[in-house]
Amino acid sequence: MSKVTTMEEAIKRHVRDGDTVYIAGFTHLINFSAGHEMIRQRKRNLVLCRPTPDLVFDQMIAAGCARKVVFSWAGNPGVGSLRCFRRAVEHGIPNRIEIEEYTHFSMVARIYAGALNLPFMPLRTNICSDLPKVNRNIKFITCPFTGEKISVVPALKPDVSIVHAQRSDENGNAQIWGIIGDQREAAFAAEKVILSVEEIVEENVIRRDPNRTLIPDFIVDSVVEEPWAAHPSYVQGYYDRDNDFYLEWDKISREPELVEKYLEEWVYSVENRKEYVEKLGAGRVLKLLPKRFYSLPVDYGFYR
Amino acid sequence: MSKVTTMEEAIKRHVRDGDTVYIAGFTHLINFSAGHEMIRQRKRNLVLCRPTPDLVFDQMIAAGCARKVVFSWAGNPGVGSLRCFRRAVEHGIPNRIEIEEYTHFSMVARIYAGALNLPFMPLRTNICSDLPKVNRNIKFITCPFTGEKISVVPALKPDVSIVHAQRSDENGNAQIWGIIGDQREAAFAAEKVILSVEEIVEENVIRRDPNRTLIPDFIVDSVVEEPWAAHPSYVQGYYDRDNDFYLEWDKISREPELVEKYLEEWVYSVENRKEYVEKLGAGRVLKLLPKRFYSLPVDYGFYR
Amino acid sequence: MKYSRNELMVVAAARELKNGETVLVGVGLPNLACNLAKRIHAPNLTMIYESGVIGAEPSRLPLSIGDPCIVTNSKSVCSMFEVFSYYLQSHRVDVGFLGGAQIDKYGNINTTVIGSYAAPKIRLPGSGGACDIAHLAKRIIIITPHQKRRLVDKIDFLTSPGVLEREKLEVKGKGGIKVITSLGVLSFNEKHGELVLESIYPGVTVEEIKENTGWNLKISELLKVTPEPTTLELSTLRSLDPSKIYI
Amino acid sequence: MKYSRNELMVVAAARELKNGETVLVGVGLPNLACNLAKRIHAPNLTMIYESGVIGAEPSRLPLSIGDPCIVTNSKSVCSMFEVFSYYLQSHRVDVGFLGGAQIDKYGNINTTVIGSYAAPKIRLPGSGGACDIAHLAKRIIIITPHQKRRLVDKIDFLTSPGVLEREKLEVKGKGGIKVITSLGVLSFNEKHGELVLESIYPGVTVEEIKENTGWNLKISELLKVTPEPTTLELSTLRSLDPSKIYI
Repeated sequence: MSKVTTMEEAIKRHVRDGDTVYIAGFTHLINFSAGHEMIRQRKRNLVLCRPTPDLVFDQMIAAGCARKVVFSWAGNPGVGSLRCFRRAVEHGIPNRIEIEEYTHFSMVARIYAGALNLPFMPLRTNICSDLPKVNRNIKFITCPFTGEKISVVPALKPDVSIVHAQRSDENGNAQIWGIIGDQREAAFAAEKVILSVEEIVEENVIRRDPNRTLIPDFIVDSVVEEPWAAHPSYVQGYYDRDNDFYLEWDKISREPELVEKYLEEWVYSVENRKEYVEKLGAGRVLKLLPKRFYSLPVDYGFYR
Repeated sequence: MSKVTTMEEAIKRHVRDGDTVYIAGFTHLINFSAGHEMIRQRKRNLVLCRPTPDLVFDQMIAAGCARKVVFSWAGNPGVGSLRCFRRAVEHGIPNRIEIEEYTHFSMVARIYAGALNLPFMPLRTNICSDLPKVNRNIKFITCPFTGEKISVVPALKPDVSIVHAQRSDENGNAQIWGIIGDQREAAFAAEKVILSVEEIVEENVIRRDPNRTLIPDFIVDSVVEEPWAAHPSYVQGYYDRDNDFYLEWDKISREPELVEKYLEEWVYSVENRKEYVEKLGAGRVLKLLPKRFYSLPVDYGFYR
Repeated sequence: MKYSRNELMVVAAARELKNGETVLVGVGLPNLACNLAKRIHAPNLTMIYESGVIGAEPSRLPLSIGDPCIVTNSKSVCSMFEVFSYYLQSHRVDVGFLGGAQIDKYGNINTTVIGSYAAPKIRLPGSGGACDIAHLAKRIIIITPHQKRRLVDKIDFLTSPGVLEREKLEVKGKGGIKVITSLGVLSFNEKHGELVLESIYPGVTVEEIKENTGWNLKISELLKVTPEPTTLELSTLRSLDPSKIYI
Repeated sequence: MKYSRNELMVVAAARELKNGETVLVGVGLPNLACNLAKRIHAPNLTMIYESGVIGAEPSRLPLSIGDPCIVTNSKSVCSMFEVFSYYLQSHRVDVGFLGGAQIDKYGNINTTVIGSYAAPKIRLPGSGGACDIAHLAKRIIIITPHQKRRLVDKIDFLTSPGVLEREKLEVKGKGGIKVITSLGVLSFNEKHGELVLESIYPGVTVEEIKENTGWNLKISELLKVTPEPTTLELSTLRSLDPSKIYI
């Protein structure tokens, strides 16, 4: 049975209200398409996890999907404040959300531990900070070899992880280049994995460069061919970050009415990502295309 | 000042008697050239570390370089017994050696912890085994989150690590494909790093595919352009494992006299790797070349 | 078609593998068993090597678990630490193959030393990944020649845990170990609390098996005769090892 | 050539970087400082981004620490966990850049919350990598506008440790923190046990600085006037940010 499906179907099948959902991507390959689909399907009471909530979680929080956010840096990257997140934390609008907060290293160590099926990861941070005072999940142990004090954080095992990659085959063997971020850990740590890709390619393309495959097929539950899934974030070699939108969101997100209007126009009234890209228009899309810049092939050798 | 030097010079400069030396490579990219150079320079009292001692340590043990071996599987891979190692362990020939023994996972977790500057790594093995009884470095702790018992092993931080890669630039930005093994961890864990490569390439070749670079220049101390450094092991895309030699060693290593003769002929009487390859002869060398099998280029995009 | 007992041993091992499973392959007989299963009834078997290769499709018979032929045309390659942690430790390996110099009635394995550890009679290669696999793979298949010196009452050193020890672990290994020998198949029996003879190769007698086992081997009430290799199984197996290196 | 205080702030930060060092770059002013240093006196500065990019040579001014322009033509890319563990945790980062909403006389930084944590007046973005960098980089450079509300007597929340806290850590941070403001440079003084004014920008008075500092700032006995930017520094800096986004 083929794993290839639509984003609508994948979200419907794998994401239940109340789930712990991890959308991977450090600035790069952020799956806005999946975020919008969860908003459209009015998913509720989600525990949303990523190091940087970014605009994707800001929008989901504004749409009332979240009951809790697990994160390490909640800002609009390169722009400023994450206003819907702040409104929820400071004023409970549209609903109160719980927060669970870490340093970047601690947050990625948690998802790493989840991926490796370790109950915890040790790491050399958190010792001189108030963060452990407000987050009981940040603990300290004594190294049994050196006697030194070291921080530990527990594994994070999402119910669903949503990752995006440049390409995969139909079974979900995914190749990623550029900033890897937390895509691989997110996939390995989760119960269910939704993978979307810019392009589905022949298995043969993947097998010609196995060292580039970060996610193997048998841990992937659904594969969605979803070009421009990451907009306004970006995909290395495919399109640039739409920085104008990040700036625009800074204005939109100041006013709940403007946010509502944005969600109505760009999420609820839009059927899927294809329609969203159509709505962006050719001019905006073309402006975001980089020039080609290819790697050189390497020789794996054929051995008889 | 250029880091590019000869293997002779690199070993002379970085390896002192008594050092803890790690030669990286799981079946692939094993640096026999460095091993032979240490034998030629009559290094003594070394603590030799690798998961699989393989023939390279078997030869170094026979030559009297080792006072201790840290390992997880001491065999002739795909062939059978590692006879010089056994002779030293069972009969103290040519000298008694101490052994410190782990499972594969524990051994690579140790060098991984060293690379990450962690004092220990937790891992889910060793619980039901006699190994912890004979190795005090395998300990158990209680997870502060789940209460479960989990094994821990201490970091391994070699004085010198010796790694081999397909290619690097003159500064030592190294790219590896095929079996990665422990090359990266070995480099990051060590005080000093000797990198040898099949080819030194222009920095530009490296920069066209940064995701392929596993070892960055600033952790490398010496760069040696040493084609066929891994023979009789192999280099993906460059040459095959010389299995005939692995079989031959099984015979040679049965008799100390034959080993002595081998070392005399192929190590002591040979000035460097170039002479060694010349001695192998064109026929043997050509037989080991694979057919070409190239990866496809990927597009990183040029962003303005 | 005539066949050897070693051939049936590989065929019996191949039959244990299910389509869609992930299997941590060893070199030699396990590699033959996996490739055979893949060609006969389990085309979607994912072969993983502890060297870090995932989804290998070797173009020739690999001579070691790090043979370059397993890399070319594979689905993914990762580091050695990664294959043990991302794959094995996270229970993403359904079946692990093991062998051993000594195996007892619980499937406990010794690959470390014959004699005492401090003053060994024979120093064996050691655990390698075996202890890790026995802790973390969901099922274990042990392939071994059926010899009294291998199937022993008491092993000299516990390298890798068997069924009873595995029960204490997260994987819950009860019944998760089968021993495929050159004479028959042993599997865990709840009632007896140990490995019992479950299936016997055509032409082999229970007496012959008992004589070649180092403990008083229990026989299953439902003892079967292992079905002979089919022509397809046999011809496929022989095509996999044309130079008869392993069979 | 005329210059702004912000321009001198970037130039002063650039001068702190030595050739051959590795620096964990932030977006904005730190990025400008690093690129300036690289072009003037530190051609072998290795720029590392917490997004996992090593040895970046950005073709344009990066708009975030994950901008695609820092990847293309870089030396190496790794995962986020790897950059924090292989590089930062293993003390392979010589210099880390930080900023903050509140900074005290020891270089302790708050980027988490103004007011109480449970009921915040202003919820700030949080630590991100800052707490980790403050624990693990060998030296810290803080770039900040010199304002009374930022340079405070008491921070509301300790996100990232300063000089005294760092002393307890493996990195031994004593003296390892400099604060480069829009008016001058503060550095740790052993005698006073806190950050003191070490250098003052041309045209700025000590009174102006004291008025804009939230504690009774001590002045170094060896107070210097920061040398003006050279023509080369200034023209290079301006070419790095032609649209004047940051300066």
